Amino acid sequence: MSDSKISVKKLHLFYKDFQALNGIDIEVRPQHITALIGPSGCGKSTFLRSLNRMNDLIEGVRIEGTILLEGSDIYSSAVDMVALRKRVGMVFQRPNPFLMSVYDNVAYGPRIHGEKNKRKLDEIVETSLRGAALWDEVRDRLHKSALGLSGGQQQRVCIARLLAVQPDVLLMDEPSSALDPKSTMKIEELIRDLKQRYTIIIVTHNMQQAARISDTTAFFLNGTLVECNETELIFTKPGDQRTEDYITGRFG
Amino acid sequence: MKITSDTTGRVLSTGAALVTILLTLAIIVFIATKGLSTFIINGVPVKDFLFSTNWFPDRPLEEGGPQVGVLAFMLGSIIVSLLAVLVSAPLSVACAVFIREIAPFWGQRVLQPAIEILAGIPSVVYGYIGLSLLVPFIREHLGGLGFSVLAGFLVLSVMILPTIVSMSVDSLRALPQEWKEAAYALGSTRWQTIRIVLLPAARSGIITGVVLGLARAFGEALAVQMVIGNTRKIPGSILDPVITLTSAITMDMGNTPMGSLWSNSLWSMGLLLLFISCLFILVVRFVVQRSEMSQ
Amino acid sequence: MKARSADKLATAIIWAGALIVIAVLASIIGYILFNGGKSISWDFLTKPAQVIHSGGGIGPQIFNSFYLLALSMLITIPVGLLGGIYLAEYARPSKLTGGLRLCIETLNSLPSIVIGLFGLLVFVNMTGWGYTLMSGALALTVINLPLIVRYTEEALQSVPASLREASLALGASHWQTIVKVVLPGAFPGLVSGFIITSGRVFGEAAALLFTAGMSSPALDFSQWNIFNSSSPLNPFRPAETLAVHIWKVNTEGLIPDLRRVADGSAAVLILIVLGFNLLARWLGHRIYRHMTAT
Amino acid sequence: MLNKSKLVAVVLCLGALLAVAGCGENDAKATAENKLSGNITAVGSTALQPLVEQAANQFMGGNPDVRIVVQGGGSGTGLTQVVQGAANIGNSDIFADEKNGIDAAQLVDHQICVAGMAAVINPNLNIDNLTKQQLVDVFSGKVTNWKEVGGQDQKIVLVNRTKSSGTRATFKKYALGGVEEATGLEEDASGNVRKIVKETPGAIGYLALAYLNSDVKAIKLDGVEPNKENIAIGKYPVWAYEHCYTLGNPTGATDAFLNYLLTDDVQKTLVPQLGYIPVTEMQITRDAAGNVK
Repeated sequence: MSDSKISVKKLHLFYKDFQALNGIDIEVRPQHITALIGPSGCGKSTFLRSLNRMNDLIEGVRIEGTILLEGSDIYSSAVDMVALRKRVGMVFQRPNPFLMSVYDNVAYGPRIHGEKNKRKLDEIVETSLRGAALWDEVRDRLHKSALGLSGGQQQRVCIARLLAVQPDVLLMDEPSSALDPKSTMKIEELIRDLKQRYTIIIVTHNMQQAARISDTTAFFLNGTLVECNETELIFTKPGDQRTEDYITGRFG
Repeated sequence: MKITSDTTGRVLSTGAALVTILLTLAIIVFIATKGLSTFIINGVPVKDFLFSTNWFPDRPLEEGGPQVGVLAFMLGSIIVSLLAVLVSAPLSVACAVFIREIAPFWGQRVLQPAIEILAGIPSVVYGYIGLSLLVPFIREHLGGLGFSVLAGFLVLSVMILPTIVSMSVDSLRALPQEWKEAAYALGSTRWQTIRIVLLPAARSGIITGVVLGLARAFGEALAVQMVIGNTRKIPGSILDPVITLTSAITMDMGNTPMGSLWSNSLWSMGLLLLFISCLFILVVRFVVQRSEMSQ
Repeated sequence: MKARSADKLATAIIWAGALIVIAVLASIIGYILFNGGKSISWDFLTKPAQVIHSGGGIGPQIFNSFYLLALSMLITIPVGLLGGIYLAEYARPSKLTGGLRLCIETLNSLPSIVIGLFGLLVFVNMTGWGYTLMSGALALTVINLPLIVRYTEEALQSVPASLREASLALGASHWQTIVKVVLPGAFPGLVSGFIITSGRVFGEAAALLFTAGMSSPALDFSQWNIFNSSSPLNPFRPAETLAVHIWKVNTEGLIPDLRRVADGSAAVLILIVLGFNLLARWLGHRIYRHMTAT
Repeated sequence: MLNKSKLVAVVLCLGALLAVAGCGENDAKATAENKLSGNITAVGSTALQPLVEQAANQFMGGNPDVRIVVQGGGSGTGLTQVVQGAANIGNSDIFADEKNGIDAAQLVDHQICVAGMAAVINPNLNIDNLTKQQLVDVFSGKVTNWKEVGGQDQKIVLVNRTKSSGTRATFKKYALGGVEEATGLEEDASGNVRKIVKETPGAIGYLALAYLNSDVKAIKLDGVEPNKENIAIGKYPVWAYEHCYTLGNPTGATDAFLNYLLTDDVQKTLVPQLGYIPVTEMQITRDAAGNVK
C-alpha cells in the first residue's frame, strides 16, 4: 500500500453533536479515478471536503483520525493550509467562475501565488484551457466575462482555473450534476483525459457515470464506508448486500 | 508573505471592530458621566427628576430653588412617538405587502424607490413642511393652535415609514418561495396566504422594524420641535401643544453654561434618551430571540 | 365566496395604503420643488449667503455639505468596510462578535442629537478645536459607521459562498479571497450602499448644530492650501451645511427674503438627495452589468 | 510584526497631522512694527453673531494678517468657552452675572450695542397699548381673554422664548418685573416666534426690535412706543446690552477689534442695519442689577 497517493485511517468527523463520518479507511491510488457513490447524506461529499480541509471553514466541525497525503498528515498543525489546497484542488457541483474574464479566472491562481510575468501567464492560461479542452471554444473571447459562457463551458473554465495552479489531486464534487447530458459527456471525456496526469476523486450521484469513468468505486452509507473495490467488481459482484441493493436501485 | 497579508487583514478588520465597540462605549461613558452629574454633583434625587413636572431650572434658591423635573418632556416624547408608530406601522406593513405580494412590478419599480427617497429627505425639510402646511391646516380645520401632538406625530409617522417598510420588505423577501406556492396550491386566496402564512412568518422582522421606527421617532429632534409648540405641560388632547426631550435639549443647550445644574439636567435628558434607545434594542433582541426559539 | 370577498377587500385596502404613501411623497416633493424651484438660479447656487440684505445665495453651504460628507466618508469607509469584513468573514460566535453587533445596533438607534452632544463634548470641547468641519465630520462618522458596516456585511454576504470556496480551493489565502473575489463581487452593493448612506447624512442637521457650528466665515475660493485658515479645504474652520442653513434661516433669519432662501435651499437639498438615490441605482446596475458582461 | 509597526506609524502620522492643523489658533498678538496679526475666536450668542461676523469681515479687510472666526452656539456656550480660555471673545445677550454657573469676576465686559424688545401681538387684535400691570396679568395667566384688557373676545395665546433665552430673561425682568410667566408655547428662535404670532389668532409674544415687521403688531407699554429714541432716553425700559466678554483685559488684535466695534464704522452702519441701538447713542447706562444712571 506504499504506492497510495492518499491514505485515510480511522477518520471520524463530527458536526457539533452529529457524527457525519464514522471510521473511514481508504487508500487512493495515484493516476487513478476513484468514484464515491452513495445515497444523499451518506457523507461522501463531507469526506471529499475533508481531503483538502474545506470543512475547516464550517462552524463546529471536529475531525479525528489521520489523512496522509504522500505519507504526511494533512491535519498536522505544521501544515500550510494554502499550500495543501494548492496541491489538492477542488471542482464544485455548480460551475462557479469568478465575476471576471475567462483569462482572469484562469490566471487567478498563478497570480495569487506570485506569478506576475505576462508572457508566462499567457502561457499558463493557454495550457490550462487546452488541458480543460476549452481553448478552441474561448480563444476569441478570453477577455470577456466568464459568466457569458454556457454551463458546461463554465465548469470547464473552473477546471482550467484549477489546472493552472498545477495540483496533484483533483477533487470533484458532482461536477456534472448541474449540466445537460451533452455537457456532461464533454466533462466525462475531459476527466478521463486528465487521469493520465492527476489523481482524481469524484463524488457522483450517477451510477452510470461512476461505472463509465472510474477505476475504483467506494460506496458510502450513513457515514461509513461499506466497501471499496475495482469499479468492475463493485458493479458486477458487490461484496456487500447493501451495495447490491443500492446499485440495483432497491433504495436511495 | 501570504501568511503575513492574511494576518494583516485579520488584524485590521478586528481592529475596526474594536474601534466600533470602543466608540459606542465612549459615547455611553461620556454621556453618562455628564448626565449623572445632575444626581451626583447637584444632588437632585432621581425620583424628582423623572417623576416631577416642575421645570424651573432658573428659579433662585430662595423661591424654592432650581427644580428640574422632566416628566412633561418624557411623556411628550413617549406620546408623540407611540402615536406615530400607531399610524405608521399598519401603513408600512400594507406597503411592504404591496411591494412583495400584490403588485411586485409597480411595488419594486415605483413604490420602493419612492420610499427610499422618503428616507433621504432631511428632517429639517420635514419640519419645514409641517410648519408651512400641516400646522395651518390643523388650526383652520380642526381647531386649536395647530402646533400640536397631532402635527408632531403625523410628521414623525412619515419620517419613520421607510424604516418599517424596508425591514418588513426584507423579512417578507427572506421567506422561502415554496411556502407561498404551497399555500396557493392548497387553494388559498392571496389574502389568506398573506394573512395565514406570510405575515406570521415575517412577524419578527416586522416587529423589529416597528421598534426601530419607534426608536427613530423617539430620538428625532428638529422636525418635531418645529411643529409641536413646545409647551411644558402634559397634553390633554391631540390638538394641544406638547414638548419632547429632544426639543428641550436643542432649545436650551447653547444658552446654558456648561457645568451649571441647568446644563447638567439637559445632559441627563440626553442620557435618558440614550437609555431608552438602548431599551428599544433590548426589546428588538428579545423579539428576535423569541421568534427564533419558536421556530 | 366569503374568502373571495375578503381577498378583494384586503387587496383594496393594501392598494389604498400604497396609494396614500405615494400621494404623501408626491405632495411633499411636489410642494418643495414647486415652491423652491423658482428661486433656484445660478446666482443662488453660487453666491454667498447674506445676513441682513436680500439676494443671498447658498454657494458656501453647498460646498460645505459636500466637503463635510467627503471628509466623513474618508474616515468612515475604511473603518466601516473593515468592520463589515470582520462581521461577514471572520466573525465566529464569540463575545467580541456579539458585543460588536450590539454596539452597531446601539449606534444605529442613537438619536442624532445624542451624537451631537457627544460630539460637542469630545470633538468640540475636549480637543479644543471648537466648532469645526473636523468635529462635524467625526460626528457624522458616528452616524455613518453602523450604516456602512451593515451595508458592507450585507453586500459581502450576498456573494455566493461557492466563489469563496473556489478561491480557497485554489490555494488563495482568506484575505486574498476577500480582496480579489469577495469585494469585487460585492462591489455593486457596496457602491449603492455608500451612496445611499451619503444621501442620508447629507441632510443631517441636529448633530451638526453642536459640532460643525452655524456660521460660515468668508471663504476664499482661490486659496487651496489646506492649512490656510481661509481656505475652503481647511478642516479646522467652522462650517454651516445646507441642512443647518435651512434650520438657521427659519429660526434666526433676519433677511427679508427668507422664504425664498428657505424654499430654494430645501429644493436644492431634495434634488441632491434624489440625485444620490438615482446615482446609487444607476451606478450599482451599471457596474453589475459591466462585471457580468451580460 | 512589520505590519503592526506600520499600522502604529500610520496612526501616529495621522495624530501628528491633526495636532499640527489644530494648533496655531488662539494666539492673538501684535507684531513689532505695529502691524496687527493673529487669530481671534469669538463664540456665543446667535443674536449677536451676524453683527460680529460682518464687523469682522470689515476689520479683516483693513488688517489682512488678522483672522477672526465667529461662531454661534448660544450665550451660555460663549461664556463657558471664554472662561475656559477656549475662545478670545464670548458673546452674550445678558450680563455674565445673570448666568448661574459663570464666574463673572474673571471676565471683562465690553458692551457693544443695545437690543430693545417689544411685546408683539397678532395683527388682527385691536389693541395697541397695554399697561405694565395688564402685560403682567396677560403673561402670568391671570387674564386669559383679550376682552379683559380692552380687546375683542379672543382667547390669549402666549408665545414664550425658551427659558434659557436672553430675550426672555430681559423681558421677564424689565417688562414683567420678574413675575413668572404662565406656560405657553415655547420657541427658541425669533423667526419662529414671529411666524407663530403672525399666524395664530390671539397670540402674544416678544421680539427684539430687529425682528419687527408688518407681520406682527408691536404694542406700546404704558403708552410708550418701543423704539430707539425712547430706549436711548430711558423712557422705554425693556432692553438689554449685547456683550463681548474677554478673560481679563484684552490685548493685541483682540483689543484692537473690540475697539473697532465701538467706532463709527460699526456703530453708525452695521449696528442700526441689524436693528440694534448703538451703545454710543445711549443717554443712560444700566448695571447688571438693573440700576439706571
